[in-house]
Amino acid sequence: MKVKITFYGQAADVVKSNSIEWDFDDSISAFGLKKSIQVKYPQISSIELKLAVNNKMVVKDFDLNDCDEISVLPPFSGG
Amino acid sequence: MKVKITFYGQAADVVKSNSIEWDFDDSISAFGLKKSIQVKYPQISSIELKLAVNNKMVVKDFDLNDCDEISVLPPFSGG
Amino acid sequence: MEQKLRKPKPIFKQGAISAESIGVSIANHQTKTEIGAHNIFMGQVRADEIEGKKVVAIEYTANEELANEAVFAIREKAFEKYDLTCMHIYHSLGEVKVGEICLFIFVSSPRRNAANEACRYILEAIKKDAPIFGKEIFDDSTHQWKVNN
Amino acid sequence: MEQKLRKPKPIFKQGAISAESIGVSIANHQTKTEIGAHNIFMGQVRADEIEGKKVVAIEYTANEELANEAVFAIREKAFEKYDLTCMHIYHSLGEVKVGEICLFIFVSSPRRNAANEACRYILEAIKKDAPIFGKEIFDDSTHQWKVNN
Repeated sequence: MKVKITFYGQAADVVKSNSIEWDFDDSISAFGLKKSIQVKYPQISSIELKLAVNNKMVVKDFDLNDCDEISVLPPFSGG
Repeated sequence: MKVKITFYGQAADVVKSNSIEWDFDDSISAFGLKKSIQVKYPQISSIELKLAVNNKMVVKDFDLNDCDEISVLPPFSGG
Repeated sequence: MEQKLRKPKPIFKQGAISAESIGVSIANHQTKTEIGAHNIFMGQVRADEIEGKKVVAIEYTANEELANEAVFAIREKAFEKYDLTCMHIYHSLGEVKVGEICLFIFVSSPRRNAANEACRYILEAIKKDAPIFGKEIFDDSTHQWKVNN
Repeated sequence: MEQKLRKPKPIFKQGAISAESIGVSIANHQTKTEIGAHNIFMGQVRADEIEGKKVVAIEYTANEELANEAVFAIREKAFEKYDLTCMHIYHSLGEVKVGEICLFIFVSSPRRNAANEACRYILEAIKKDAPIFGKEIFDDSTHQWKVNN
């Protein structure tokens, strides 16, 4: 299963990438993915991150589906 | 002693005059004048009135001087 | 230290306050780079209906000198209470038709809370303390005196 | 009763929000004669100084779809909570220089309290819930990520 991960703001800055694709052999949950991202990119573990899946904010954990689009969102600072 | 009395807003409307001059033989206080106005123009006694003397709001009573200019102010309704 | 003599600025404009002049006023603040937040209040004449009659305009009169003094005092107090960069206050005199703007309060501050709170403070203080009188003119040419709540 | 399908309005403008467009927006409300009070908040990019370096601009990015949805939800909630006539919200994307306007919230209501409270509610909710990211650019071309408080 493949998901697309887009990094925003400071998260994109720190991982030096706006968008990546990841393949998984097994199913993975939203929070599981977040943990994997933090392991892969330890430099963002100091940033508080929120996730959105297919442009819905993740409020509780659930299993991801093939082709899901994940947004990795650092603290908002609009205005 | 002579004072000039200017009516504003609804007060001018009700007494049908913008400005009058009054002569007094004796000295009179600000609140005394207010009472005299209400006696002379009973139609404004239902309106809550504030006074200003020489463009200072009257907060406590004092004796008027010759040539004082009195403003008779109904409730404010700016904005 | 030399004390700057501060004098009341006249707040009154004859007739409505134009949207265009407000745009210009906003543009004039873009050189003040310590500002982070602007708050604007505008009062607009509302087509209220009372017993089948419709308000078509408000005619404002005032003791101008006293009102300018009162607003100046409000202004000074607002600068004392809140961290503000600048402040502009205009009120109409004479006739202002429904849909037109009769009061403009423009407060700028480094921070949003100060701007918002000061704007509100000034609005309430003007309604309470400035000797300005609004006469609501109805579509049948009768009138009633506006009451602030 | 037929339910009107409500769709998020795009809130983003490329670059700064012009004072002129704000003047036009105000003028457009003069036909809405049920309005008695307008409240406007404008965020302006401030020339903050941090460790001897000066902010010269903020560069905004966002998840636009998510941000439009978030602001739409805020908008709907504000209409539910307060008696409002209309509401306009714009936020900049890309570079906004110091002194320029990056956020515009314009709320109109029959009454002043609703306009003021709604404006403030919307401002706080946007800062909290809209996935928008501000990068403060310094005069030496370094940057830091803006943090909302």
